[in-house]
Amino acid sequence: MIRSWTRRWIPMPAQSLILFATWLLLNNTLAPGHILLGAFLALAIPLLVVPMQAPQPRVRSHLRAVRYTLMVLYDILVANFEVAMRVIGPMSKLQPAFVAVPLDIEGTLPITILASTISLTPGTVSAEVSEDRQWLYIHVLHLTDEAQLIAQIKSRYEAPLKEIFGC
Amino acid sequence: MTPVIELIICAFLLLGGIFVLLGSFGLLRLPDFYTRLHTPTKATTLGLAGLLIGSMIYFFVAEQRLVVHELLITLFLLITAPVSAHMLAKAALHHKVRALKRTQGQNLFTAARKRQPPPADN
Amino acid sequence: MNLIWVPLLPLLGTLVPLLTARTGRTLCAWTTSLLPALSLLIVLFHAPTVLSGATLKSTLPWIPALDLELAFRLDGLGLLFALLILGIGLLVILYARYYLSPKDSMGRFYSYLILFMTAMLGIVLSNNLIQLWVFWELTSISSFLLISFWSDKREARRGARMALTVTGAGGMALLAGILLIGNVVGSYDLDRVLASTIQIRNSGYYPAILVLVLLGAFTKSAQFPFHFWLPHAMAAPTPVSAYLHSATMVKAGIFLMARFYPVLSGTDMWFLIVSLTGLVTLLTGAYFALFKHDLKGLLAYSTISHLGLITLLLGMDTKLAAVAAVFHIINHATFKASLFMAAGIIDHESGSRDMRKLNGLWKYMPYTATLAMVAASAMAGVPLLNGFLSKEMFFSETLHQSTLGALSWLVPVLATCGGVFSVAYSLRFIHDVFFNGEPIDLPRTPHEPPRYMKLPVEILVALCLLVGMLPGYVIGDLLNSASSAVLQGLVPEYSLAIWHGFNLPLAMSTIAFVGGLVIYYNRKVLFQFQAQFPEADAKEIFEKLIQMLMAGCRWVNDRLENGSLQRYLMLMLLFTFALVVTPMMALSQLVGERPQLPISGVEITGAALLILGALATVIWHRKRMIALITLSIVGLIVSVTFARFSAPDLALTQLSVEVVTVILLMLALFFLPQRTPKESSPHQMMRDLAISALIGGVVGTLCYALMTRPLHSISDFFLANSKTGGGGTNVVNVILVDFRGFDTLGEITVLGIAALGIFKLINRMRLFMPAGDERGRPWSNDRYPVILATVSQLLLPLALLVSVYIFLRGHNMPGGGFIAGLITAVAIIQQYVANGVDFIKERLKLNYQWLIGSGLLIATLTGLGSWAFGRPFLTSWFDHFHLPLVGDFELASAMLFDLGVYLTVIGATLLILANLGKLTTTERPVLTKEEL
Amino acid sequence: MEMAYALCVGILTTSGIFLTLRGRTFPVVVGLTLLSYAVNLFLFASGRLGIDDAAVLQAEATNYTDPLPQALVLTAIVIGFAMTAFAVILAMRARADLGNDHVDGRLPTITEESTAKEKP
Amino acid sequence: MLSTTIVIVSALICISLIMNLIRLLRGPDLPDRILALDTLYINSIGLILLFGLYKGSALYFESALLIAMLGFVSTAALCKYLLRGDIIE
Amino acid sequence: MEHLAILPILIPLLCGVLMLLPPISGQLSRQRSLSLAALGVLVLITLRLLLQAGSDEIEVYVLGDWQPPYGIVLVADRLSTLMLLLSSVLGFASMLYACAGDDRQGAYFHPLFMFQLMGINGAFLTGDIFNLFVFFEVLLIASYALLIHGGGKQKTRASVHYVVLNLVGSSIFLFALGILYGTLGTLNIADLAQKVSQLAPSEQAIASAGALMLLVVFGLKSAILPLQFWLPRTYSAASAPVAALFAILTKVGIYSILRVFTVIFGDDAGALAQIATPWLWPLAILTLIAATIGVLAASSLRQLIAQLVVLSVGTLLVGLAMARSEATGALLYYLVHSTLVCAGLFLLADMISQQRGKAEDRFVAARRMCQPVAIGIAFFIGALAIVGLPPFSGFVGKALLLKSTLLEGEAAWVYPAILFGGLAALIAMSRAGTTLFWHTSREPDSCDRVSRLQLAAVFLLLLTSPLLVIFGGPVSDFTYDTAEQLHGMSRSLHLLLPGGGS
Ligand code: NA
Ligand code: NA
Repeated sequence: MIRSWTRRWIPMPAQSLILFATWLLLNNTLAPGHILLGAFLALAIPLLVVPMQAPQPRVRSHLRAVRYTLMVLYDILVANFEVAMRVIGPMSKLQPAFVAVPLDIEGTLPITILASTISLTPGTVSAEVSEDRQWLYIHVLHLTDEAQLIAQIKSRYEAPLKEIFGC
Repeated sequence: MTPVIELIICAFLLLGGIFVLLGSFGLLRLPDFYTRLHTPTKATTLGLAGLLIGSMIYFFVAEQRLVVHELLITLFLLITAPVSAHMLAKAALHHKVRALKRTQGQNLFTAARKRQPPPADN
Repeated sequence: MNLIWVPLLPLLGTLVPLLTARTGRTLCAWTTSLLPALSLLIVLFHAPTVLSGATLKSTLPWIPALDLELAFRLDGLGLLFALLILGIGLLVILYARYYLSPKDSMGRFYSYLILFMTAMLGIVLSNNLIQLWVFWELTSISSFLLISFWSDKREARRGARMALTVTGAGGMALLAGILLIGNVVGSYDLDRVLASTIQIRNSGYYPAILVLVLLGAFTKSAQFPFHFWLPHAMAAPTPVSAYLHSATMVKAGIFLMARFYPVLSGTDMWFLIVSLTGLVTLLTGAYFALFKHDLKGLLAYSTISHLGLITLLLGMDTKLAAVAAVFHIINHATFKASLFMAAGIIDHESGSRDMRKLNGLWKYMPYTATLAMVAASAMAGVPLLNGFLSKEMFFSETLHQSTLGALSWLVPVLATCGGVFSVAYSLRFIHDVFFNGEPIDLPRTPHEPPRYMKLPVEILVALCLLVGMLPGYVIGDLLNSASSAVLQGLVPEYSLAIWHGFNLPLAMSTIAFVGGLVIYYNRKVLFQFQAQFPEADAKEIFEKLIQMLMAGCRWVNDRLENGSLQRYLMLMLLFTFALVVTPMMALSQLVGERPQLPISGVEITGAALLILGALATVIWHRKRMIALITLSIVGLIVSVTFARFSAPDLALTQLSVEVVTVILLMLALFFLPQRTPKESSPHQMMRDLAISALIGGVVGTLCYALMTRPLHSISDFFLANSKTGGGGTNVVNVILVDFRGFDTLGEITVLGIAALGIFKLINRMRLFMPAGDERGRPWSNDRYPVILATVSQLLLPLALLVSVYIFLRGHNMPGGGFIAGLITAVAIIQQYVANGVDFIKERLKLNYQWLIGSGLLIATLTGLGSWAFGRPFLTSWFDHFHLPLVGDFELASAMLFDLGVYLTVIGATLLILANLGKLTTTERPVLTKEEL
Repeated sequence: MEMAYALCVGILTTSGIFLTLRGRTFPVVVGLTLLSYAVNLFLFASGRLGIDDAAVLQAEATNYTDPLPQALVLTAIVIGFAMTAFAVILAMRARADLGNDHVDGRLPTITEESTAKEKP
Repeated sequence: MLSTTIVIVSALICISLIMNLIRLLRGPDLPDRILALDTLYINSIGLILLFGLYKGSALYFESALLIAMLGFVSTAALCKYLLRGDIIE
Repeated sequence: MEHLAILPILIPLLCGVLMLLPPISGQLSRQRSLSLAALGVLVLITLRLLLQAGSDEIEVYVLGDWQPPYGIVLVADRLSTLMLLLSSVLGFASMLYACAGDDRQGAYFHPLFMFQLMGINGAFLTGDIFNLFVFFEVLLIASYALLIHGGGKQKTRASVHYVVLNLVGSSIFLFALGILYGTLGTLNIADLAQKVSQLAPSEQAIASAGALMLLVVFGLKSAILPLQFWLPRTYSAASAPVAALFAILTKVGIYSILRVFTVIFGDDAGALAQIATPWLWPLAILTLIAATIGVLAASSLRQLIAQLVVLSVGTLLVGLAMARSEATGALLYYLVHSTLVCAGLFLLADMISQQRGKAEDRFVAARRMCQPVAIGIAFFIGALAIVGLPPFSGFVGKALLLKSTLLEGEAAWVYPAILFGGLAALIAMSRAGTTLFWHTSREPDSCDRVSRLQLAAVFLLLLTSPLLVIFGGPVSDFTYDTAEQLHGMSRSLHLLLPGGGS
């Protein structure tokens, strides 16, 4: 009963939370008026846009999600230093490569997050997803060991994502 | 504003600036489209993050209140940059943009373009 | 009885035949003549007064700015003409009753005829020159209608057009002449003009006035070289010819000369032009009349000749000549009208007007023949008939000429020659038609016409006889009074006696008779002689000339208006340059005294990017996609520039508009060729570049000159009142929604209209759908890339939140309804791009048209709200409130207005893009070779 | 600075007009867009340039950028957008109706010379 | 120190912008140019932020945010154009 | 009643907006009723405004209660109200015609028509130069949309030219406004007039460049010589009621020239006084010559009428060039006349082409019209009026204009140009009439009678012509007083600046 009511009126709780936070961020304030307004918008906007959202798996473990985010942020930092080195370094030593990564996770959102993560992290850019969504093609700036790279992606990113979304 | 804080701000700004520069430098220097795709998505994003954090601290100090909305831009860029890169890569694949000769796994190109699984021998 | 009724009654009378046409032909004729008859009665009622030397006047105000009054005068000249117009007019009405066939629309005919009568009366009774001109042109128009009465005949149409063109041209000249007179005299009042002889003659414009007025008169009166239209006007029904082309309209020119005689004559120029024109016309008319095989053609040329005679008389420098002219006007009207009517009877009863077929009609219609012969004798100037008297006077006046100096003896000689031919063609009219053997295959067997068809002829012929025998009694007073009106003073002594003894004029008449007989007797030789010359048909020549004129104009026009936008644009730009360059030359000091800003590396970089971006767009404009990308740089840098120069609102707006524009351009580019073919030659390129550089140079220079000068503007007011009066600290936004909210209302209306217009354009558009890109690559099959789709969905709420944020802060900080609207629109467009039209269509039930409508409605109603408080449209209201928990906040009507802006922008943008998207989705073809 | 700014405006105008003088709809629209950038910059500059001016009312600020031209430019941008949008779609419509994208709706009679050039 | 840093960083970003432009003009392929444009967008965010810092004004934040948002939309649309021709279908 | 002055803008706006919303948006019959009702009311309101202005009272409507020169004002003086009445009568007749079926040939006809009128009325009313730009754009964008109403290649082709030229024109307009604001620092027309005479010499040159740019812009709208080439094709392509309404678009240009170059750069503008005059003279004469050629070159009735519009523009320009109160009075009379008559003729041309089958309005033999009498009478009136022959209004207008021409220096150019133009029109019109009505190849096989509504619309417009002659006295008095007021305005600017000015 309560659950269905919540579903009806707070269809996207996570987004609502993000929106609420964003509103306060945007306005740089904790004034009561803005908290009210922010809350209102955080509830109203999802109601407006919910029809335009494809159904997505729910986040099962919020804690893991936060951990995953922090890890990715750290990787981004590292990735950038690495790429920076390659840019300055000699071009002739560059060993770019195309790699096909088999995917185990399902659902557009998890795949999207995985692909984005890969793009943001060391020397890889996700270039294409196969039509059956079983393969992710990535371009690697400097490939030393393909199998290791694939294994690393799967263990470091895909596995946690599977846990977060439970799929 | 204490010199230490100023120093921190400057450090962030400089770091940001350098990364932005490196990103663009890579864009100019790297040998093919696919390699060039790496730098803007990463270095530039980080560079901007540096600038944004620097600016955040500055306003925090200057206006004596927490000005965090620069975080939004960072967040936004983090979400969109990989998507842009992905779309560009798709477009490049579709346009059969040549990769550097020594790129490994070029046999995947056709499959990737057609969004098929990789050929069996891979 | 007010004079105004004289033309007014016939004017009303134009409606009568239209109403009574169905009641039967006779009744129609009778009712039609009723009002003109009343008019005639009024004229007759006034006649004694006028004949006694008075001039009647009547004036009503009309258009003071034009000095145009409804002013009528009845003097001797007017009386004479009014009598002719009304008298002969009534006879023509009677005659036409029998002439017209049942097929012809009698109502229309009479209506035109009466209209013409009104016009003529207007001319002769006008006491205001502009009014005179008005009626003058009306005669041309009604004559056009009458000539083209049988409009299914080609010659009727052509003849009418020719008459209208020639007399119309004359009318234009006359108007110019009249305006000049008015300018010189300071009035169009005929009384004042007639009293300003000295002023006009001494003014430098006299030659122009004279030429222009005479052009009007000569064209109307078919004087050489404008005579050619008259014979072709004979395509009209014969009653019309009798009335217009002999008795009245062609006399309008003569009337005009007579009217202006006191003012314009008396100079060498007048005498020379008028008398020579008259003389030439007299001779050519008489000569050509002889050779016409068409009965009406003969009469037409004879008319030309007689009009020449009258003109010649008016061009002579004796007062008696003027009297003779007036006299001949009367005589010619009577005999020529009766002749035309007789010709009409012959045509009507025998079915032909060709004198080579018409022979020996005496046997068939002796009575008509007698009448015609009397009239023709009058025309030839046979004694005891009116023609003789005026011709004698004419001959006598030719002897007193000195205008041509030593060559003045030529005038009587040539006049006699004219007389000779006049006798000859009159003889031919009599002999060739009524005698000269038997008729040759006539369509009908001729017989006498109905009784009342002859009556008008009888009356006119009787007049010829009466005037011829008892001139003093019948016509003396009228002639005297008319002549005195022409001369505006004392009429010289003259005698209207039939017998003046044996004198030189009589000898000239005798020569004319004998000569005429001789010539007619030897006509075969003369006809053969004339046959050597190819007959130049004036109508053909005229038509050809007009055709050539039109073809020439078409040629020029096609060159000028060649349908090339590039040409038009170039002209516009060069014109702009030409206009602007003159003041620019006067700008001695380019740099003003305002201190300039220092320039730093950032700005140099910005400028470099902008310039390179623009140049790249130009250089790569043929590769359209690249041009689009380089265009984006320019757009981006422009918005950064705005940001740099402390205009964040502009930066935001420019940025969002730029992105939407690029998206639109991409949508369009899909259906357009991907490349521009190379069409311009290097020469053209250089030319275009030069023009653009000229304009660009001018604009840049002006910009620089402006920026380096100090400015004192009204802006301080906005800065001072924005917070206190408009309730916002973002002055730009307060200007937009408050100080100049009306502009904004217009601006969003433009946006809404553009969307509607674009909807119309998209509607039923048939597009070329390329199946692959410019290099023939087929499109990717990935319609909605999954990652893009997912992220776009995720971002939508965030984007909406941002737009709300931008909207709410607009009044105090950069932002506002427009930018917020564009952000929302872009966010939704992004959904269209990423997820497709169908996806959105299913999920977003938003009627964009209603959105536009309600946006505009909200904005307008906000403006209207101030009426409730007795304030003008768009007066704003704002206040600060405090609520517990919420705290301080401001409410302003401007926000409501901004909401209207917001909704309109979303509605308009999406109406455009979504419809464009929808259209293409449904019609994507499988694969065609088109446009690869 | 003013010199550089004016130079930019001049070059934008030149580029815009040059493209507007091309014979095909797409370059014309691109040219009009460039021209409208030039117009907006020009109109903005009529309030004179200022770098360190305040954009919104502030207690401590003394110098403000002239707000009126900004408001005018905003209006001009919006109107320009509407007009460009119409022109773009009209270009499509013209292509659809007339079968080519020439601004005159008909292809110019191409001389031998230019076709020869076009082939390679 | 801060102002010097700002000047230096501005210079760095300007150099970046010029490099972006060079890539954009050089291409060689359309994706290269779009990539360069995208980078140009993002780098100009940096420039705008520096304006804000330099003037000590937070008013430029929205411009930066908007460039980030719209730059993405524009890049996505351009890529879709290369892929499908029709960006809204 | 205090808000009367803004109603000519608000009524079309509100009606247009309501037509986009339910319950009116879906139903054509409701749109028609609303349109006609609104236009009827508009005629009454503008008439009332005209009568008010006739008492020499200039009404200044201060929008948003922001006193001029800071806020935007509407100025309802004699000139603007005259133009307003003209536009509403024209609008009413065109709408009447459209309601017979032309409005069904495409979407949004009624709202667009309303917005078009709003733009036109706004341009006439506004006392602010930038607001004038905005209303120009409103009327332009509406005209673009209306031009394509009904579809077809001709319209598309004409639109491309019309739109591109006007877009460049709008750019020039904005350059000019930038210059004017950049030198004079204000936008209110009266305030501009006040400041222009105090301009420093170094800024005079810049300001006059801006002023002359405005001449280009207005010249483009009013189709003066090197800028008129778009007109014939555009007007002859437009659907009849649209073309009829467009008859006033050129007059908006003329009006603007009149307003700007009489009030701002008029006699009292110091060094910038009458800066347009030296240009207007040759342009007027050349426009007349070009139009004369065009008139003789036309091969269809619509083309001919379009060229006659240009001819009338040339005639009006002559009046502008004289830049005297008397000439302006004449010009205004001619303007009223030519607008109504040209509009009527455009409608008439449509009826004629409807009835002549495939030949449409081209000057070739075709089947006989099935209602030659009614249409013929209308044609006769229209032709005489436009050619400038009595008894219809054209002659009064031309004669007034010629009468106000000075003999020294002016008449030698003006007389021949105008009179030859009239003669050419006479030749062309008589050919047109005889060919269209009388040169028939066969009887009509079926009769598509024009509706009464259409006939009523045509006669409503064309019968104004004799009325303008019969009431020529009061009408010309009004236009002469209007001219007087206009030319005196730069000396009584305080009337337009109730706030006192700056
Ligand atoms: Na589409
Ligand atoms: Na022409």
